[in-house]
Amino acid sequence: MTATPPPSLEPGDPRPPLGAADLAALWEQMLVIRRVEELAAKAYTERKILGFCHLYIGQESVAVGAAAACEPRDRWVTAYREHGQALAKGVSPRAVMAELFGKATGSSKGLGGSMHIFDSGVHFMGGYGIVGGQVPLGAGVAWSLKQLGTGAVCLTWFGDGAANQGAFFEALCLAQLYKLPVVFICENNAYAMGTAIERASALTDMSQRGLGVGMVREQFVGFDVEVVRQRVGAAVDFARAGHGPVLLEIVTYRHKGHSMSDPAKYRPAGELEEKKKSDPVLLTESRLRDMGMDDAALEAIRERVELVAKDAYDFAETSPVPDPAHLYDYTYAPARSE
Amino acid sequence: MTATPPPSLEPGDPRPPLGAADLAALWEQMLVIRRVEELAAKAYTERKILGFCHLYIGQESVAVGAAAACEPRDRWVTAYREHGQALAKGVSPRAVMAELFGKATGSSKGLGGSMHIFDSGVHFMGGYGIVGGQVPLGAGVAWSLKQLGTGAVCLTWFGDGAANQGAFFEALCLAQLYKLPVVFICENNAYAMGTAIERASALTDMSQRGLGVGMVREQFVGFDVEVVRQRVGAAVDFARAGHGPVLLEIVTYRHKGHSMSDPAKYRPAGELEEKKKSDPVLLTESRLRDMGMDDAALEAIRERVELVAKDAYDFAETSPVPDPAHLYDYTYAPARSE
Amino acid sequence: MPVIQMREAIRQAMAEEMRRDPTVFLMGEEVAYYDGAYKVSQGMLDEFGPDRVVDTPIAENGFAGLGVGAAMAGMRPIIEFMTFNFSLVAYDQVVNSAAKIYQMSAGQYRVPIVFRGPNGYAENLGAQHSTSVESIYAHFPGLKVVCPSTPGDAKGLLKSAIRDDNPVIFLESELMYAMKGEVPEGEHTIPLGKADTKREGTDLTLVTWGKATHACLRAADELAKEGISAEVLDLRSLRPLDHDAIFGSVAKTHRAVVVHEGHAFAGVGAEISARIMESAFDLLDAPVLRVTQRDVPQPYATNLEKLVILDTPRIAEAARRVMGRS
Amino acid sequence: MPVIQMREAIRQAMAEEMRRDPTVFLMGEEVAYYDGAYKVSQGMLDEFGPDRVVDTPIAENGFAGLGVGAAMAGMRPIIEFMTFNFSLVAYDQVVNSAAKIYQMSAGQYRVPIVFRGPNGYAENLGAQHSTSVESIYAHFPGLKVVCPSTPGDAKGLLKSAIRDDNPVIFLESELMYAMKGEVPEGEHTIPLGKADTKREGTDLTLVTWGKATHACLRAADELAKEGISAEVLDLRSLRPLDHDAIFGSVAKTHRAVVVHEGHAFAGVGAEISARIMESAFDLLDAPVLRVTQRDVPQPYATNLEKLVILDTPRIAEAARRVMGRS
Ligand SMILES: Cc1ncc(C[n+]2csc(CCOP(=O)(O)OP(=O)(O)O)c2C)c(N)n1
Ligand SMILES: Cc1ncc(C[n+]2csc(CCOP(=O)(O)OP(=O)(O)O)c2C)c(N)n1
Ligand SMILES: [Mg+2]
Ligand SMILES: [Mg+2]
Repeated sequence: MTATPPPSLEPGDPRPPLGAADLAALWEQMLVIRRVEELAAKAYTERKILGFCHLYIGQESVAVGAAAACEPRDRWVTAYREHGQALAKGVSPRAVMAELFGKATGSSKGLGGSMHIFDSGVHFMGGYGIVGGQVPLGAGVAWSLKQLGTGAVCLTWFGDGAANQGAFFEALCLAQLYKLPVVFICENNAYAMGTAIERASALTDMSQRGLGVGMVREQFVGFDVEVVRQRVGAAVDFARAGHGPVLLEIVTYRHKGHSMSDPAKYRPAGELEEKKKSDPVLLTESRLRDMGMDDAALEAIRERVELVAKDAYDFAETSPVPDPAHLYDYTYAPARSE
Repeated sequence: MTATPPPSLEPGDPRPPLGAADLAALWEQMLVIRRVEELAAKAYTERKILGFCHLYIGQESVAVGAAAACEPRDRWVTAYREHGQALAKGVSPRAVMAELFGKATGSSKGLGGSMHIFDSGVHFMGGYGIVGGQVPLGAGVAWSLKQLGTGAVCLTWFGDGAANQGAFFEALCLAQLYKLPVVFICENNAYAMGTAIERASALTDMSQRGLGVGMVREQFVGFDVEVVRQRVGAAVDFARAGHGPVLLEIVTYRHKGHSMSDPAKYRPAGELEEKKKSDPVLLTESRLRDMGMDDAALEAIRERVELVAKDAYDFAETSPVPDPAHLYDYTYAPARSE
Repeated sequence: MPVIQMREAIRQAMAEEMRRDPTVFLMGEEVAYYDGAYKVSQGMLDEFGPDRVVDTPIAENGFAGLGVGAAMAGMRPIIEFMTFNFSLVAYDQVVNSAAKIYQMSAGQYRVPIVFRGPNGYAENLGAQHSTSVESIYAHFPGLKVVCPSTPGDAKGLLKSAIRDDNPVIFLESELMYAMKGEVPEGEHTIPLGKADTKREGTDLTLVTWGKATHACLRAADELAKEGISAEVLDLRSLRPLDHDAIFGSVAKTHRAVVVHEGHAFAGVGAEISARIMESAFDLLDAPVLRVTQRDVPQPYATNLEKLVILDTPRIAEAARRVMGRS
Repeated sequence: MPVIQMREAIRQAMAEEMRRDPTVFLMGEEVAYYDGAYKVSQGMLDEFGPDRVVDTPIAENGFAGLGVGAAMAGMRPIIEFMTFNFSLVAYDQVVNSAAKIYQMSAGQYRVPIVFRGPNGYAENLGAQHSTSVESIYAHFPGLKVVCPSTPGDAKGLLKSAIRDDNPVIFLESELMYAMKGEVPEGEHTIPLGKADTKREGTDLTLVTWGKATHACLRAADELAKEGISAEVLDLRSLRPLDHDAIFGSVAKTHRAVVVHEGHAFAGVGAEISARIMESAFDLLDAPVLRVTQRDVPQPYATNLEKLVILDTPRIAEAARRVMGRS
């Protein structure tokens, strides 16, 4: 690591382009996220899911494109709007939905809920609820990945709102100083709760926060899952090569309110409709059509997705609640030998 | 404030240049700081001053030049290495020294000590001991100055080490968003305790932190008190004009260890000697000679300074310790009417 | 007297003080354009404008510190934490700046600031959104800590807090914002540091504050059916603590249970228990017991959460124990 | 047995564990090139290199969180706070990340991390550098809190803390780094959660921890001259708390004084007092009293500071009071 790292990411696509089947697989993943969340929204209105529930609908291309750019050994750390990332990283729809239902079969056995999905099996290292608080964790994960010589990279996710937090800034400082293999992904979905990004920050390209610490950075629009795969790919390659961290800002948009209880009245009239024109699911669908996929093929995928989502819902619904006998088991880890 | 603020500070000197008498006055202020601190160092070794004691020697041009650029109504908020700022802002040498001695006549009645000098009479709003913690306070002072229509500016001081703190970053974000009349001054004295700036930060021009939030910024070398007066003057004018905050990084060097207990072994051999060639006191002295001041005139000033410093020391030494009867008086402010 | 919601009472207190004193302003996340995450500040932006009802970025340590600086420089900020869970990132500014500046400056700078927002658990929010913070703030001299249980108290205490020249931590509750109660119109202040007997009783004292007051009142109803007369003492302020009221009640009843949300370990309940022992030991007919949240991070699932939080049966049970009835 | 300084004992514990387990590393401000602000880590950089003895920028919240993430991903960080005063800016990462991740992940991720450094006041450091933090950490389930009083205990407890799979807050003291004591060479562990009777006695129990243990021992000497036999129970761990040891001692002596640095209000001392009342009320011959720092921010001037901090006469005086001798 004595050579000076390149001052910016390689332009273009570092990976061979996707064929139709590959792209269809990404489309299917996006659809799974969307349908699982739509069912979650339904369950929420039925009071089967409680507490806070932040939907990812509209942003699916970001998580799915990023996952396509990563390897299974890569770690992800993220915030509370993480159903999409969890599913993209490989957490099963059943485990996600059961967690939302607060069931013993959930990814966190019903202890975590929507905001705290964890699955060590696929290196999904958590959803977190303190805005920005997860960003130093991601740097720390990357610290160990580097020291342990794993060759893995940590993707650390957060929102545009989180880019005003001291924890975020300190994590950037540390990651850049120690040249950690971490890709910071700021999903700029235009709002932090009801606050439009322009009202929260003088500078609204959050990737420029990287300039202040000398970090390689890039901003791009992320409705196209292929673009996300390319640019996250470039960033992940950079970090994996030992050049140090990268800060990406990916412009996206959330179609729903901040959480299930937010009617999102702060949106200017017409904005949502306008943004829906770049709905990532539709965008990729039309790309697939352009590539020659026909209605039947698309419909087959849709049906498969429907089954998966429905199965997750049924699984969650019929699973048992956590056994109170274990209430005290998760405060302290017992010694390994025990 | 609808007009876009200028993208950078006016170059050059916004004020009429200083005549010899004016410059001699600044030299005298620098000398006062140096001599007061030298006596403080002596008192420290005699255990008349206790706790932490961080000397400013070598950095005098920064505080004095900044003070020369400010108006009396301007507020200053700073860290624990603040004897120099306190004296430059107008806190009396007696009150400073008595505070160091922990005497009832000190600027904080002996409650604060070296790190917590306050003098509301000259708007010196405190030395603070949590690195970076004072930076949001400075933004807040500026908030009130703006809302109350005072026309005053807040200078908020901190070190190069503090520029890694989340509190600092959040203060920048807020100040820039609200266009507050605050000038952030990062004194880069090459070290944070024993850590050279290159070992603490990937990017060592801390003014560039401003790029990450869209703030007007500038770095310059501050051994020359006239340069400091000019550039801080430009920044203060900018903030006072309502254009918003400015982040300055002023390169300087401390001649002593971090605190009285630090032998500063971490310095590369010869560095201190090299840096002493830009000792601000000597630099200005030779400028004064160039301007025609003779030995006698300089000596007269030196003698006056000596008296002032010695007087402060004697005053501190002979002042009474705080009266224990008031121990509980400073935990809560009583109601105004009481 | 008008009957209004807790959120309206809090809003009334803020709005009245802002009309009365142009240096008072409200700052926090979503307080302005969004009308408050819990609609506490609804309509205030319209009345007072964006310089006095101020939305912030998500930078709690920054804007808490900004508030302290603003207070030093002549204004009287009300800083809203969307919830007090998020005050943990601002902990340094509250403890090291707000609480200590008056002392460090030997009285030259006052810090008239209120930090307010909902405290403690709401429902199904999991471990990071269910923290009760009273003990971590009340621990420190220099801070005042207030926690109202009714809309009327909330208004009266908040007006006093805003007028106080010291930093005040004002603890509300998401689950109580819709609670209704009588609230005097216009001027109505309650001094900080005065407890209120919410129910008189003779057999034992339930010492409590905030939302737990209502669980205590329900427990007292239940106990009454069993012939146990419980006094419910709502402390309202935790710092300063109304020592005399606690002592007075225990001197009458000779038995006490301290009831609060949040964790027991080194909580304010422990303080009260220790103080009763220190000053009223000889008056006690039974040990003072505590009823609090269980000692685990808050779980999300409803069935577990219900086991963790305070409930009326546990309070009644503790009361029976100090009465020797179980 | 070798007699060494407290700082050496702590260093020994760290170095031995780092030799034993390559995933253990030390990170903090000035721990490497500067050899530690208080020379605790002297020489460790030379032995272990800059990847395992790591200097940080001044970004406590960042590197505390970095440590937690590193712990989740398979290493065992020791995070040094130069002093625990500065941990207040990292409070969120300790309380909301370190303490809760094991629970939020339902046991999938362990957080084997030690946060260590000096706690409490030293001398003439003023209000912002004199905070005792035990109660604000021990309040929260998920954290363990340890505070040794001797070099031997420090080594044994720190080795256990490093091997523990949970976050441990390890509280040292600037004023004790030079204190000498016997320290076993090599393997020497003391289980967390076990108190130690530092002096046996029959008339009353002084319950204490950390530096205050020595003030208690001095007070016990003084009391002995007056015919009062004081037992000094050094808790060593505050969480888990050795309830049995406290109960056992009080069952013997029937009287107790809790003595600690830091503030009384909702302190760990209040917890102990409340617990003694809850479980040993009938055994008590006198109320449990507390002796702590006075309830004011720490003043700089020596004469005031001396009035504020714990001292032996105040301990002895409280002991006499519970003995009915004053
Ligand atoms: C420290 C902290 N402050 C405030 C909140 C409340 N809160 C939850 S989400 C949110 C908005 C975050 O916006 P952004 O980072 O853009 O993420 P998005 O929700 O848009 O995905 C806020 C203010 C919190 N959870 N943590
Ligand atoms: C939050 C916090 N962390 C650590 C410290 C200990 N500390 C005191 S001064 C200092 C170095 C600060 O360096 P810099 O900001 O460059 O200021 P300088 O001392 O050079 O003026 C450190 C680490 C502290 N006081 N506060
Ligand atoms: Mg957002
Ligand atoms: Mg420095």
